[in-house]
Amino acid sequence: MTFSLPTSITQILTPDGKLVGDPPELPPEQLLEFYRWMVLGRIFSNRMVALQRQGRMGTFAPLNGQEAASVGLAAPMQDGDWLVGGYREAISFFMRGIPMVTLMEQWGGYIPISYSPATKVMPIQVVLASQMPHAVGIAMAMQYKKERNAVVAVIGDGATSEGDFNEALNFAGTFKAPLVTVVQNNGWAISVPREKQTAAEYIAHRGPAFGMPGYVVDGNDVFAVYSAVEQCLERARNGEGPSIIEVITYRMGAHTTADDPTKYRPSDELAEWKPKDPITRYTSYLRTLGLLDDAKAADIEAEVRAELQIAVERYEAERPAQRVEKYFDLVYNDTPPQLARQRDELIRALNREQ
Amino acid sequence: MTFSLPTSITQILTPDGKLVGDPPELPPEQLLEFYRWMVLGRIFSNRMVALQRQGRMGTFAPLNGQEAASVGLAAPMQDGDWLVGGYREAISFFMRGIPMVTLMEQWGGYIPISYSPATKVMPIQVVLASQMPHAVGIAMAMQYKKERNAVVAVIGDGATSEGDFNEALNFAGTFKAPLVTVVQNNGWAISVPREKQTAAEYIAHRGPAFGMPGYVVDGNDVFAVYSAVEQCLERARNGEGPSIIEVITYRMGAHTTADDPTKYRPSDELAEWKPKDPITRYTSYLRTLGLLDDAKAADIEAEVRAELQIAVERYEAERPAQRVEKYFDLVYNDTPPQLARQRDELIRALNREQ
Amino acid sequence: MPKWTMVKAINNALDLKLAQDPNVLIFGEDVGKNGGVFRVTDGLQAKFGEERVFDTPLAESAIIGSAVGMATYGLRPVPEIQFAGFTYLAFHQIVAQAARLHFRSGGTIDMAMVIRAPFGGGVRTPELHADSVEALYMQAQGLKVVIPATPYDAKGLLIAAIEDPDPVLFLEHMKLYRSFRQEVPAEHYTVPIGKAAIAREGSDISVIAYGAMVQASVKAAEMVEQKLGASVEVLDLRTIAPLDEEAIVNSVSKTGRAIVVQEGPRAGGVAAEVIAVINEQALYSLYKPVLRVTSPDGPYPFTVMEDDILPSLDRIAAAIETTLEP
Amino acid sequence: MPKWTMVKAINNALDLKLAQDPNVLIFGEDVGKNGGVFRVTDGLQAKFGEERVFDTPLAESAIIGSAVGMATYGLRPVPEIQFAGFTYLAFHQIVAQAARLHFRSGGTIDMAMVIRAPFGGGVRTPELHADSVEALYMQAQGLKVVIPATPYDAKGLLIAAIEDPDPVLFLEHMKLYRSFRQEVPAEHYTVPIGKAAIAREGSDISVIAYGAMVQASVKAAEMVEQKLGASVEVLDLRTIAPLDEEAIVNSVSKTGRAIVVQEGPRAGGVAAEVIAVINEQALYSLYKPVLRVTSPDGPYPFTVMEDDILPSLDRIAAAIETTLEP
Ligand SMILES: Cc1ncc(C[n+]2csc(CCOP(=O)(O)OP(=O)(O)O)c2C)c(N)n1
Ligand SMILES: Cc1ncc(C[n+]2csc(CCOP(=O)(O)OP(=O)(O)O)c2C)c(N)n1
Ligand SMILES: [Mg+2]
Ligand SMILES: [Mg+2]
Repeated sequence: MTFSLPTSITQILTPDGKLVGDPPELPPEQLLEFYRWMVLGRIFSNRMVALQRQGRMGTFAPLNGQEAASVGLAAPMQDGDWLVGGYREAISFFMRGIPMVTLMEQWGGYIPISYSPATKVMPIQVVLASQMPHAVGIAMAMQYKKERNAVVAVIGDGATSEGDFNEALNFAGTFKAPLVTVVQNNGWAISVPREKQTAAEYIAHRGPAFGMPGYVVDGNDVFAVYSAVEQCLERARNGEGPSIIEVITYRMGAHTTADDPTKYRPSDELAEWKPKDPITRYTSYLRTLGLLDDAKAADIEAEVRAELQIAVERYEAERPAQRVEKYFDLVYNDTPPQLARQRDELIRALNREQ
Repeated sequence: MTFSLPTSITQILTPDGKLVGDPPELPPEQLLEFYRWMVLGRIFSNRMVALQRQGRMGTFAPLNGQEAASVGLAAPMQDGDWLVGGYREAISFFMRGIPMVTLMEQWGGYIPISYSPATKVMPIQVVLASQMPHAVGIAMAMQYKKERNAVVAVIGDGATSEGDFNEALNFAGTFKAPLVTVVQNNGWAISVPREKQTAAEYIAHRGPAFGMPGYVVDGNDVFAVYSAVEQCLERARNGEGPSIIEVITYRMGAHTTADDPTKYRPSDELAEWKPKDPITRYTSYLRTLGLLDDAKAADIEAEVRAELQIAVERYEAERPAQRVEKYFDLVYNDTPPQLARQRDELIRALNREQ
Repeated sequence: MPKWTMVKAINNALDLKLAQDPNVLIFGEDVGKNGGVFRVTDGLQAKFGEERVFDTPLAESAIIGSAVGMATYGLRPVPEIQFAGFTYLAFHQIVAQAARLHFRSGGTIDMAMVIRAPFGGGVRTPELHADSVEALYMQAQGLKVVIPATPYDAKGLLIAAIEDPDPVLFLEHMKLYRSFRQEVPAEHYTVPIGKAAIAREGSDISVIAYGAMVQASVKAAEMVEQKLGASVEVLDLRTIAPLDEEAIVNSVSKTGRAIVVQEGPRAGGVAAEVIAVINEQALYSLYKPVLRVTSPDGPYPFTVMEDDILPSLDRIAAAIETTLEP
Repeated sequence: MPKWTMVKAINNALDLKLAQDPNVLIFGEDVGKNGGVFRVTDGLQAKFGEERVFDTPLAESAIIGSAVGMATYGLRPVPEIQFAGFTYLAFHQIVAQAARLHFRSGGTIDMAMVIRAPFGGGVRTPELHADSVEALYMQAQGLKVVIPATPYDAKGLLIAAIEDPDPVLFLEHMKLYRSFRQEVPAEHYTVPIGKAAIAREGSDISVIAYGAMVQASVKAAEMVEQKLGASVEVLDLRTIAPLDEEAIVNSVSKTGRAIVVQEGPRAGGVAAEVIAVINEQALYSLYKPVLRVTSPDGPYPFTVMEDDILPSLDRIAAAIETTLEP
């Protein structure tokens, strides 16, 4: 069977908050939840950048601009589903149950102690595209266990040029693995624009090439992302195989706190994307619906800030006084004798140095 | 620009030797040359298998069934073009000027001394798909030097699942490198059938996914292969970028002399492909044209056998009495002191052992 | 007790574990109907079905990467890489993903998997098929590297590897696959990972080896014993990472002399680490430098030269004799 | 003479070679307009154009693989891998293609290329960015591995590497990029590949190091000299493969005592090979075992622990003192 190449970008909610398609049927509380997550994401991101500037946090990759995509890809997931994400997916991680403090620990350079298979979220790893075959393996395991679950894998536009991305898609297609791949096309891979990453018009064209459908949606439109991911998850659960969704969005900030986009990015580009901001348009929509007003928005923001503040305090106060012993416990399940000896020697030396 | 997905297999010469399309305009001598190369290829392949059985040759990968594809892909190449092939491309190698004895040396486990950049053929290497980025690099070098040349890269159906294949196509597309990729889809990757290699209907669907045209042609039809490759080479030379051609053919023999296809291959499959034999159909065509008759065919066969015989004799008689010294000269351009010491010690030890 | 080749012993270990543990899956290139290019997985797909034993597309990185995902999910994948030289294509997934996910996850995710791959010289394979890769993977902390030298050990070590919660690279020397038979119990047993074995006891010199070099060393030891009457010990490392340092130090402390025999090239090989261990923990026992018998520092050669390049009985024996000199 | 950081010295070497040789091309991720994530290639695209200095898609294997093709064609590619830990993704193209094509082609094709990559600990980078990879590539016969410790050497070694007909992996320690300045001639010069340098002369003990550990060793040497009055030599290996065995043996033969300082984990590291060389060629000069000061045998740690794990001045000094004991 041959799938056709997507030729346009699906949109449900326009930048000025108007519907041009059918939004997913969701109760008002959930619509507000989406809003809350987006706001939380942006506030979290800004706070992490501030912490980094103050020397209280390691290098961080801001997510500003990609909030709708992150919410839209995580929201339709169900209990048994797994999320295998990149480093810019904080919101999706939180929505799937990872505590804020875990990502603070991770970006802060601590052992991220609150990951576990029980959260059904793969720990962030930074090697581009390497997570993709993991996602396929998890999906194959679900299939083997005859469970009606699926995996959502997230990857950046730049990372799709890696061999592992393509090998993984081909595996997924061949084994009909229950996998939904979301490409967060934010226009840039550090300083390399999307046009220099591949000559194909859409990255989603990779879908048909590997025997699966490919879709392109407006990534700043939470409904478009949600609907596409929901349909693809359903397809995956029904044993109909994998699919790929390219979401077109924009990285509004720097690549990371170590990056200076003024070195390479045309200054008018940001101005062009500003009016397409995912939060602005969603806010307009909710206001039109009467679900949100200034007071409600202020409440939500205050609530989110309070939650974040607690996490920051926990990160800074409780953050494990990590002794290097813990390091040695993590290499193997049973520490081999030479490593135990190295541990003892090192600890003796460190004690001596103090 | 988006290229469309190929949906059918282009054929010019049917299995019973009838034209169903426009054959390339070629002089009779060249038509006969094609025949000669195909016959030479099959006889070479059979002889190599026989030599292997007699313990006079290493493991060999027979090419039977793929003669038309090999001739068709090499014939339209021009002087400055490079060939980057797989291990089953003996005919193309010979057509591009590699002596028969070179491949005998290589399969026989000797240093293949007659390769050189002057031949414009990359030495055979066996790691699947690894040659693809090399082909792209050569094409990029031609582009950088503003030369009107191109590269033909050849790869098997199985190898297209490797990351390197996909990374290379994406590079080629992005840089508009003058590259023509020919996928020799012979139905099998050792014991793994094409259907288990990818869920896409055609491997050539990878083309549009990487921003280049993809074509599917009958690989047992030398005209279809020739025409497709010629057009794509022209395109490449004109600076219009790369393309990919999937040629549908069949591996009539074992994967290599170390393989036993009866373990995994349905017995009726070979019977099905037998009537599609590339040499049979081309012979019928030439006979209809009046270019070939029994006497002429016998002459060509005798000539080819004589040529092969000379190569075998050269391989066996002259084949370098390879002393291990030569090994040490090949590691670096200048042998480092420890390697020189290792060489001297080893040679002393080997002399002692004699 | 049946007398089995190493191929049969490994096949039997896989068979037992497939039967015993539904989480064990075997996959790779040509491991299904074809039973592997060396017939190591012969009959397993027919017996356990395509869901348990299956062929994959040709993509080494995805083979290991998908195994990482399966292990994360609690399965015990046993992927095969058709030849160890092709693990280079999956290098990242092996050393930075499989080996480190336990670490990265703060110890919450186990990477119970066994990567099987044939390797080794002397059997006239093309480029890269024969590469000795163990010293590379010795540097992949979190990964264990096991190389059996006998059919008995192959079965017991493989079962132990599959039952290990940490990832194991299990390297099978092609020359040993069918070179000799040994009595192997048909039932389940394990040989401990991380423990060397004394392949031959002796008191005058320690010959430290692994893989196909164990047998060669034993033969060379016999030659030297006959010639000089010296008592030569041969230590079979069996696990390359983590090394059994205690066994190395015990043997050398006893004999005071040692050589290390390694099939791969010299620079940065396993022998160097063994010598560093001896230097650190048994230097004062040494009468003589520890010689290395290895291939030279070049790529695995064209097949016509491989017998010249590989450590020969004579070279091993000569090194033993030199080291025995007072 | 200008006083330059290592970043500036490398940038200048690239600039000179681009100007001098039209076959030199620089490419990789973010090396163009952005000038590299460490600004090593800053200004080069503006000066030499997009044809000479360009960004590629994100694909390490294709970056090296295409360089192999370019070198085959006679160009002198200087690809950058953004961090040495990501060379794992190009491992096969480096060790089995770039390093072996000269060999495979019977010596007819040269692989003149330089793969540049930053690495090294102590600068709070995420996972894999800091990995010490040199001991892996030490095993890639046909490849040369160079690690400069000073701005002067960085420029001279890089020019030598670009002019070398064989492939060179050129590893740049991130901590050294801007940690100090040194007088560096503005014109063309080379520092020979394969030759170690005495960073500090001494007669009582040899401290063998490379990369960022050279400076640390020099400081530790000063501490010990002040404390004990001992004369400590520091040898900077500069080239990891092929090792300058002569320089190692000469120094140790002179001093009779040695330690090896290495930033990466212990097992299978460069220090093991150095010790094996000493054992083979200078054992009888040794008064004491050669100690290794290294990171422990685990992955490069989370950043809050990196200073604990890396060899510290105190640990180096302590090892020198222990080895100096009679
Ligand atoms: C294999 C690999 N190569 C290079 C890098 C360095 N790097 C980190 S992020 C990045 C750009 C990624 O771009 P993209 O995939 O579009 O994701 P985005 O950052 O835009 O979300 C690069 C080159 C890396 N982490 N891994
Ligand atoms: C990277 C790599 N993996 C595995 C192999 C072993 N191997 C050699 S040929 C082959 C099958 C290749 O199939 P295909 O690409 O279709 O080419 P064909 O042999 O059919 O011409 C395999 C698995 C290899 N040489 N390289
Ligand atoms: Mg991006
Ligand atoms: Mg094939």
